[in-house]
Amino acid sequence: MFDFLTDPAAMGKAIVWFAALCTLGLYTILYRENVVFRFFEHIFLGLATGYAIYATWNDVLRPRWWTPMVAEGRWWWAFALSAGLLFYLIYSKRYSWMSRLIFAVFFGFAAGQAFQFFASTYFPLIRSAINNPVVGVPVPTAINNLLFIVILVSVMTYFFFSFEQRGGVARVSRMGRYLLMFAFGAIFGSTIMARMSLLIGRVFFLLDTWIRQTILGGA
Amino acid sequence: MGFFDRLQNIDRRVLYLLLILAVGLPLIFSAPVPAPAVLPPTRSFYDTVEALANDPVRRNKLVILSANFSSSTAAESLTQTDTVMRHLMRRKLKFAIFDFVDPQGRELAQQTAEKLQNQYGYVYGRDYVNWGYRPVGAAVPTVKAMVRDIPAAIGRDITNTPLTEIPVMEGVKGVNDIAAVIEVTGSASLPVWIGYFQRTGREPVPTLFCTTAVQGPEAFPLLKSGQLQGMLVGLQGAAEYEVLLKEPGFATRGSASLSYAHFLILALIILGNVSMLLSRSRSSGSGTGGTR
Amino acid sequence: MEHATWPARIVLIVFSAIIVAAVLSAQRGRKLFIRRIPGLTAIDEAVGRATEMGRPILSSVGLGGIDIITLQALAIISSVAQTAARYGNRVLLPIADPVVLPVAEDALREAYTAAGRSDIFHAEDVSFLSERQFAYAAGVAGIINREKPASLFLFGTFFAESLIIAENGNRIGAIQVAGTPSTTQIPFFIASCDYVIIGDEFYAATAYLTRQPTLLGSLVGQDIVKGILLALVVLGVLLLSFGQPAVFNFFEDKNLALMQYFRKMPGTGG
Amino acid sequence: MFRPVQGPAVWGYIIGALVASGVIFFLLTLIPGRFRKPLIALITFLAGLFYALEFFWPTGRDDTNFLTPFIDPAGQMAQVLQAFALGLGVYSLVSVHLRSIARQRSGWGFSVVLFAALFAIAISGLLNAYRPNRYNQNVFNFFFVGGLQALDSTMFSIIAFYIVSAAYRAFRIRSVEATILLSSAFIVMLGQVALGQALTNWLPAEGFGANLRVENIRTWILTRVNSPAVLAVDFGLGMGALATALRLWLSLERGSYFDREL
Repeated sequence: MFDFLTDPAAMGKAIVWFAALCTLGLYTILYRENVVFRFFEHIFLGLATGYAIYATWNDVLRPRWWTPMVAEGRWWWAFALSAGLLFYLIYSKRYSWMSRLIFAVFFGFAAGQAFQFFASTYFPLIRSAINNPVVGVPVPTAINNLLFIVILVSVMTYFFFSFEQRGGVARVSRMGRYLLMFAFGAIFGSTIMARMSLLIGRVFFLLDTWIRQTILGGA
Repeated sequence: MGFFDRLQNIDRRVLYLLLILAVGLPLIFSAPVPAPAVLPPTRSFYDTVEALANDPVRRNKLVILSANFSSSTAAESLTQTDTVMRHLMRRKLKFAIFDFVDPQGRELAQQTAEKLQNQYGYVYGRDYVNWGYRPVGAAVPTVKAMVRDIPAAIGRDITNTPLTEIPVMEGVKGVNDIAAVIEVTGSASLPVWIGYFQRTGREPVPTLFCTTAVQGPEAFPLLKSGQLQGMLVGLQGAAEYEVLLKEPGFATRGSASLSYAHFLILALIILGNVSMLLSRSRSSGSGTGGTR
Repeated sequence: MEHATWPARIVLIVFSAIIVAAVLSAQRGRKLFIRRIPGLTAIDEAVGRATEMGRPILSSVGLGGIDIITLQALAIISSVAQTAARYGNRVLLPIADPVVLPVAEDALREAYTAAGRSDIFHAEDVSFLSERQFAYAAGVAGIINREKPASLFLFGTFFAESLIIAENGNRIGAIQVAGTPSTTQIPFFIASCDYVIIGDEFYAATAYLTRQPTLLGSLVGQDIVKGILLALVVLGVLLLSFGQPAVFNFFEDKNLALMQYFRKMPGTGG
Repeated sequence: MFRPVQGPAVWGYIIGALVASGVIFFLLTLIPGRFRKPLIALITFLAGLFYALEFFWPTGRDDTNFLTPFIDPAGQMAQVLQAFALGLGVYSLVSVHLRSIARQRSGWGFSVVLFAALFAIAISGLLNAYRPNRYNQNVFNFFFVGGLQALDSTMFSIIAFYIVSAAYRAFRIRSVEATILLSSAFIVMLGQVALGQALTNWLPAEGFGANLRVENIRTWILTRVNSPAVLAVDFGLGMGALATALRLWLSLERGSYFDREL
């Protein structure tokens, strides 16, 4: 009865059909909210959580915790379970403060790592920002470099908060805001390409993989 | 409501329909578009891989292919993975798939490798390995640990085999045995490599970036500062790479749809503005005022 | 760098000391000034409109885990909720991170209690949807279309789902106020929302709204550090222009060698 | 003490460790309220100090210091602990939808659908991991490739539609800011697709005229105008992140979450 489950061709078709229905089901929201969308929305929420359970066990807990603890005899990993259970005390009125202990470890880790992150990330950026000499280079380069500094200074000026911005500072700051808008426009334009690529991927799936190959049986 | 007012406020469902046509029709009827111009970040990506393959020492090291994406950006990320992996395989560079953003990444990259391996004579374990997925919350500690001891930091591959028993991992200990990092991502995962791995060895590890078009603009400062040696931006970047490899694939095909979709938006913007200006001049002429 | 170099130690220690000193002095009661962020008035306007229309308010703190951005976003949402509670209005808050959920539920309950309306607070208005980005987006889009909120407040860490949420909000005609430090999403909020708080302003907005000395002090410290950084960059450029690379070399970096290596390689196209 | 144990004896040790944890838990419950916050602050500080010291402490010739060997175990511990947190989300999702089914609230059928999907993919995934065969692989792929991957990429691609309506509506020359936004977006869009690039490919590919090619104008905008602006925002956010880290590390943070009585 379940023979089709081991037949790669039949299974391939089933997967394509399911994927096509999921795709069209979600797209119906573009027309308006409806029962079909709501159905697939809940399938989506369920699959997402179910998959997270599977992947967390298979990729993390099994190889990094269970196997070392049970098969390799590193019994002290049992303490990790107890520590992990502290998270759940957040739902207890009486012991919820203990969940802060485990949050504290993660807050602390994140804070401690910030120094290395800052140095590794911003030192090269600062250096490259300085590497814009405006004298002793060809004129077009000098203009570009000057522009770089002017933009950097004006945008950063916009983001000073601890004093009232008046007069010349206000003018630089307003220019900074305009330059920001220019940059945001560029980001918007670039992003259009990204989103269109994804849509092309989906439409290609519907037209080629689903309609042409699976329904029409074309090669 | 006048004609121009209506052109200013086209129902969004009409826009959506036009978009489907602009994207779909070129896929059905292969519409002619010129080949894309290869931009400098793409070229230096290609040149860096070539340089690695031509270097007698570096070509024997391992490339980390960091598949930090999910199927949601597959149209961009997977196409990039496909074309870059072809290049690695063509130049016989060994690589390890790794992933700390979404477990789908290592799965999708693995599928791509299995699809391509026969064509290029690659064998799992001998020429490439898949280290699997580690949760994003642990990414930084894991990558920091990899600097000194990759087999210990990663432990086992996706088949639950210890890395020390996998042939391709022979002689691979830490950061100094890594030829390059290729980060394929749709999220903000690149800083992990830049911040905690790239400059921890005897010499810096070349880092190549396959990113979605969204994140492209943000990464340009990193090219200038030398933290990135090359970058593919979005589907268009993959199409440019296909031009360099002379192997047209999905990216080249999608390039036409990309062009028409862009022109649709440009046309709509012009239409919206022109009709706004026209209806404005009308209504001020008729004396009703109050235009917005 | 795997370990600190001397310049890194100096810069990090000086910067850290300035920020900590500013925070401590603010906590000891030093009065600090923060300029007003345009767009904050919009918050009251949007709450007021929801009340007039008798429809709920929908807010989101984005996809971030329990970090400072999310906690600051929650502080803004609680202040929105307090105003809303005074008018007897509901605030819906779908959540993406499981760890944020109990914290958010608490924050809203407190806000309603503070306004004296704990009777109209429903714990289920703060609900977990999914950790997965687009499952969350699909869930929020569904809620927006079913509940038809009159205003949306989107504060926190956002990624691509920003536009899915904001366009669905725009379609049902809601007033939308957004604020995020995620640079790539700001353009989309600008296109779809009525008021947007940009980048760094996000930190300033919380400080301005909550008037917490810690945040005000930190903001002043950040301003000083940013000023120093800007001065260093400008000084560095000037010195470099006149052949003096002292500041430039201070921010030494192994990458330069790497760039030169690849320039010399054959076939790299110069 | 911390040596691997072989054979079934390991279970004895594991149970022992769990019992020890229970004792530690009991000791924690004895801590009076006023010592709780300092304890949490201390743990935060120590956890942060580990990474901070490892970074700042001078290193020997092999570029390591006395803390470097502990980086790897810390990494593994972080991975495992983070994984345990997933249950929080599962718990809240399950409880909300179980309640909706139990009370037969409107739309409770959708909650049933949600559970079916959740169990289907989790069970088939685990089956496939422990008993890999073609049958299990196919069932898992059905839900993973056919379902989750398709839904994920569809929801992401839906943004393409929204971006069109947003651009059409927002890109009007109404104000200075909107006009600036529009013009840079317009040029970038033209320069990034082959058809747009074709508009100026009659210009020379080299020399001064090449600067006016639309793809080069786009690159110029992205590298020379966009990058310093983004860099400026980044510098601000970077200082904010450093300040945030310091406030957290030293437990200087105040506000409702941090001020609450414990």
